[in-house]
Amino acid sequence: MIRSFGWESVEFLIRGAGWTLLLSFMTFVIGGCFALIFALLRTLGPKPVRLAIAGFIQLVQATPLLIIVFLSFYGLSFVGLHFPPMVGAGLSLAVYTTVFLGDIWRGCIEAIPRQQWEAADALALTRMQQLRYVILPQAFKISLGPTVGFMVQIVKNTSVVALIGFVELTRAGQLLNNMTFQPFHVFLTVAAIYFAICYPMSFLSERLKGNRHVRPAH
Amino acid sequence: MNWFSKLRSAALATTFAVTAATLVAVPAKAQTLNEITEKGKVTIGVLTGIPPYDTVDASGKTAGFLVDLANDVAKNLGVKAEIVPVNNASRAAALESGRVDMLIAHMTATPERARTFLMTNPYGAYEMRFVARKDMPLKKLDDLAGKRVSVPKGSTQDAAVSGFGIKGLEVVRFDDDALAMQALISGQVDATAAVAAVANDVIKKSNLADIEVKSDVPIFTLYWSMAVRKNATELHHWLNNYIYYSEVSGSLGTLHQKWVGIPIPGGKLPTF
Amino acid sequence: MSALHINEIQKYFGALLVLDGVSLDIAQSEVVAVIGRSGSGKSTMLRCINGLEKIQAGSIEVAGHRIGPQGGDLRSLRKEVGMVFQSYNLFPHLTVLENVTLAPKVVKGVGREEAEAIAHDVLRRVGLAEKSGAYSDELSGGQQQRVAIARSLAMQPKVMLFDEVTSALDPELTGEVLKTMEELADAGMTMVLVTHEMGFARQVADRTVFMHKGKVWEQGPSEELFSYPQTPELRNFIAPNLK
Amino acid sequence: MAYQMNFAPVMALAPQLFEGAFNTLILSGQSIVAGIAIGVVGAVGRTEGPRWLDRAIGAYVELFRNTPLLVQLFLIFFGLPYIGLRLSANAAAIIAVALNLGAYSTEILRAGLQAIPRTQIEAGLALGMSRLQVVRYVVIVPALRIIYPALTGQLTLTLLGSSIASAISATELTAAGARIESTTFRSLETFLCVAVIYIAMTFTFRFIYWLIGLLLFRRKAPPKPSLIADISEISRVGV
Repeated sequence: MIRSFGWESVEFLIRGAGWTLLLSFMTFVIGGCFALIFALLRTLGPKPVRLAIAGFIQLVQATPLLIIVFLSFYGLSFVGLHFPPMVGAGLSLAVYTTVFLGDIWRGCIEAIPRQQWEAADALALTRMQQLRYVILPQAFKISLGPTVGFMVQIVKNTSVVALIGFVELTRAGQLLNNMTFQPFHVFLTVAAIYFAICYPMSFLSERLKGNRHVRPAH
Repeated sequence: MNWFSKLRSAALATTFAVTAATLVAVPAKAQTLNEITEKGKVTIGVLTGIPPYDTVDASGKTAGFLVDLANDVAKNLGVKAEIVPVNNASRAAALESGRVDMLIAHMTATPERARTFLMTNPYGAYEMRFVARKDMPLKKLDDLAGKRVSVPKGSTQDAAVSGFGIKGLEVVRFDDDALAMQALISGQVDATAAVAAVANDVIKKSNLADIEVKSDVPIFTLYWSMAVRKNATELHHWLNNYIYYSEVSGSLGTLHQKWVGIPIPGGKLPTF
Repeated sequence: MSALHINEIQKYFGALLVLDGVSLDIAQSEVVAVIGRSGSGKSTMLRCINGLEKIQAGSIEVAGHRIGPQGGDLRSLRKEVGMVFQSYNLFPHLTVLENVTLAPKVVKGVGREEAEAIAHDVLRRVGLAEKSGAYSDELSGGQQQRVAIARSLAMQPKVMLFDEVTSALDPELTGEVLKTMEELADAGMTMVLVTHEMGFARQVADRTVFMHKGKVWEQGPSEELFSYPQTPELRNFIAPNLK
Repeated sequence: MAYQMNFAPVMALAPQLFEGAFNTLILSGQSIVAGIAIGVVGAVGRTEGPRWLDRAIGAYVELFRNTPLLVQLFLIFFGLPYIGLRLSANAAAIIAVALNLGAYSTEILRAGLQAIPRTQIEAGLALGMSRLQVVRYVVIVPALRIIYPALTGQLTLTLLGSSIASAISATELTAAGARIESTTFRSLETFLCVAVIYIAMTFTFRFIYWLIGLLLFRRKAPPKPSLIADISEISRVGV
């Protein structure tokens, strides 16, 4: 058992960071799939669908993540769906990821000038072909920077699942502090680990912004 | 230009996996002993993160009084235990929503809470005491007038300290016991209302020479109950029976002694 | 037999009537220039021809396909009607070669080698054979517009529509694009071009159509129309251009 | 078994929720004023100041944007006393949220400053305006217009992000919710109520931002009320 802050503590925190990364990855993958569907439906879907999705996004974006995670995690249980904590945590965070990433990607799709659709249309491409060969590849390139930037938010925000009993980096820090009562050491180390994960992504995100061959519409 | 179909199949696979997980994950909520036996396991929400009642090792594995107790409950039910760590903020939701079948989570049975859950006879107790710096005089409650006192949010300490009606006393609430204690150690508050065993453990392990548990102002002894959902009356009865038997057989006391280092405070456990 | 037959079409933008019963008949291999002030409906008419805009009344028959107010089989129509835009609209994430081969491959299902052979052929025709590996932001405006023309040509269309294709270009770059178009006209392509280049219309188009207030106001063989405008509106329109 | 909702025990304690909501407004209001002030200083420092200042502010921005607010809060509240700086829970929460917002708003405001073309500034100077006048009459409104969606989005995130402060202080809305939940054990009902109050506050603010935008930019179509309208600003927003 850990008594004071030392090498063993760092090891404990790094293990927590591993869970943070795994959870972030899961969240990104699940949320990303739904976000793509949301983004496409919101730009191309029938009007009632577009409105419903827009409304849902507005509601979720107006609620603190802590509450979203709480309601979606236990909400699933209330309707009789039970998941292992990892999956449950991933799904709850995916709700948040879906609405934000969906909005980001919708922005990227809408940033492609209307004339690109027209030009592809005039070349007799079907709607799906236009999307697949002309719009999405360009939107994808524009979205790289913001997407990686948003992944930083995901990593940082996984800390709220401590609420539902999942021990990731922040919760590991809290537990460690409960044992050692050396908050300065503990949380400084926690912050350093987050920074080590997030800063390279932030840097990459900035780099990816000035992408060649694609310019968003103004 | 293969990526599009890859993406499509990835999306499909995820949808499929999520659906599959949904279908697999359904049977969890058990209400009767039969249901638990059929399921072959009982899911128990256990409060974690409060030494010395429990510890976490470097790999993140939890062990402690409540975990051992939960495992013993499962053993006596003749099924496997699935331990779900909960905290103050999530324990009620975990039980209410059916994520867990019961809670062993340091909960005091208040009439208000008992309107929502069935609370069992107590399986343990804690002595609540004020903890403060050695140089702070604390002989009677009124010595706390104008002081800042930290408590775990929504705990019975919270209710008690807020209810004393001491003039000018400011109650500062934190997420859990450890943060409330932390606030005292780092000097943000003048005192904390804490579980005596927890406070003594912290003082000993962290060599906090200038802090002590004030023994002149005993606040009270509060008992902990397990909780089950309203309609799980059979399980509730069984748990009362279990608690009675483990107390008289001595196994409960042994377990408490092993982790906390003292007998269960307050002598014989009450029943209701 | 006419290659393009427009019959009494009407087009509204909201409550605004922008095409007010336009009819036009264009023969095989004919080159028709459409002129008029901005807002006269000339670009809208062109966009109606390949279904980028819906019409509310009348009908259009082009290359054997029919569009009415209910729409029509736009997909197969567009396979045979090429369109070039004012703002080029090249796909910036694709190379010149990929821009040109995309539609043949995806729409017609032509194999890669064959599509590339076609692409090299049309790129040679627009004088850009050596630029096939470039991206659009590495080309001048004139070059981009010629690639756009090649991109349409690669679909081997029966009719080509040009929507003010030189308006966004610097004067010194319009020449190369006009030359390409002239070569196309000489090769017998049926072409409809909305243009501000009066000189070019007069010289290359077999016929010129003057549109005004959503109607075909006046039309005739180019030389005749420009030399002897009948209506005061056309006279007013071309007068400053002739200086 | 269908779950039976019972809001009565929560409703009995509703005044606590409203008090919490009020405290959330106070807490985030103070943090926003301080955070925007930091952002203005940071943005001007980064664009106009010497290279070392740009570097220093850049380091601050990256440190705060790449670590979670909760950890920042813990460090400020529990860590600073170890170097002799002791803060009350509310003060620590305001400072943490303000520093966090300051980092994000520095970048947002900087983007606004950089988005104004040099030619606009030169045109102002050529008309004989002073540098300050150029900023006042030429730069501010268009710059604000460009970043308005990102900035208001960030303010909304700040309002919502202040819920993190519930970990150390007990006065804002999420904390009030947690207390009620602990007393009544009606968790779903409590947090649904909390969510509704947050949503109501957020929508009210969005409406106010929209009105301000309308007045400020005198346009029929003000910037979209969506959190993220301009994709080039997306990755600058967060908590």
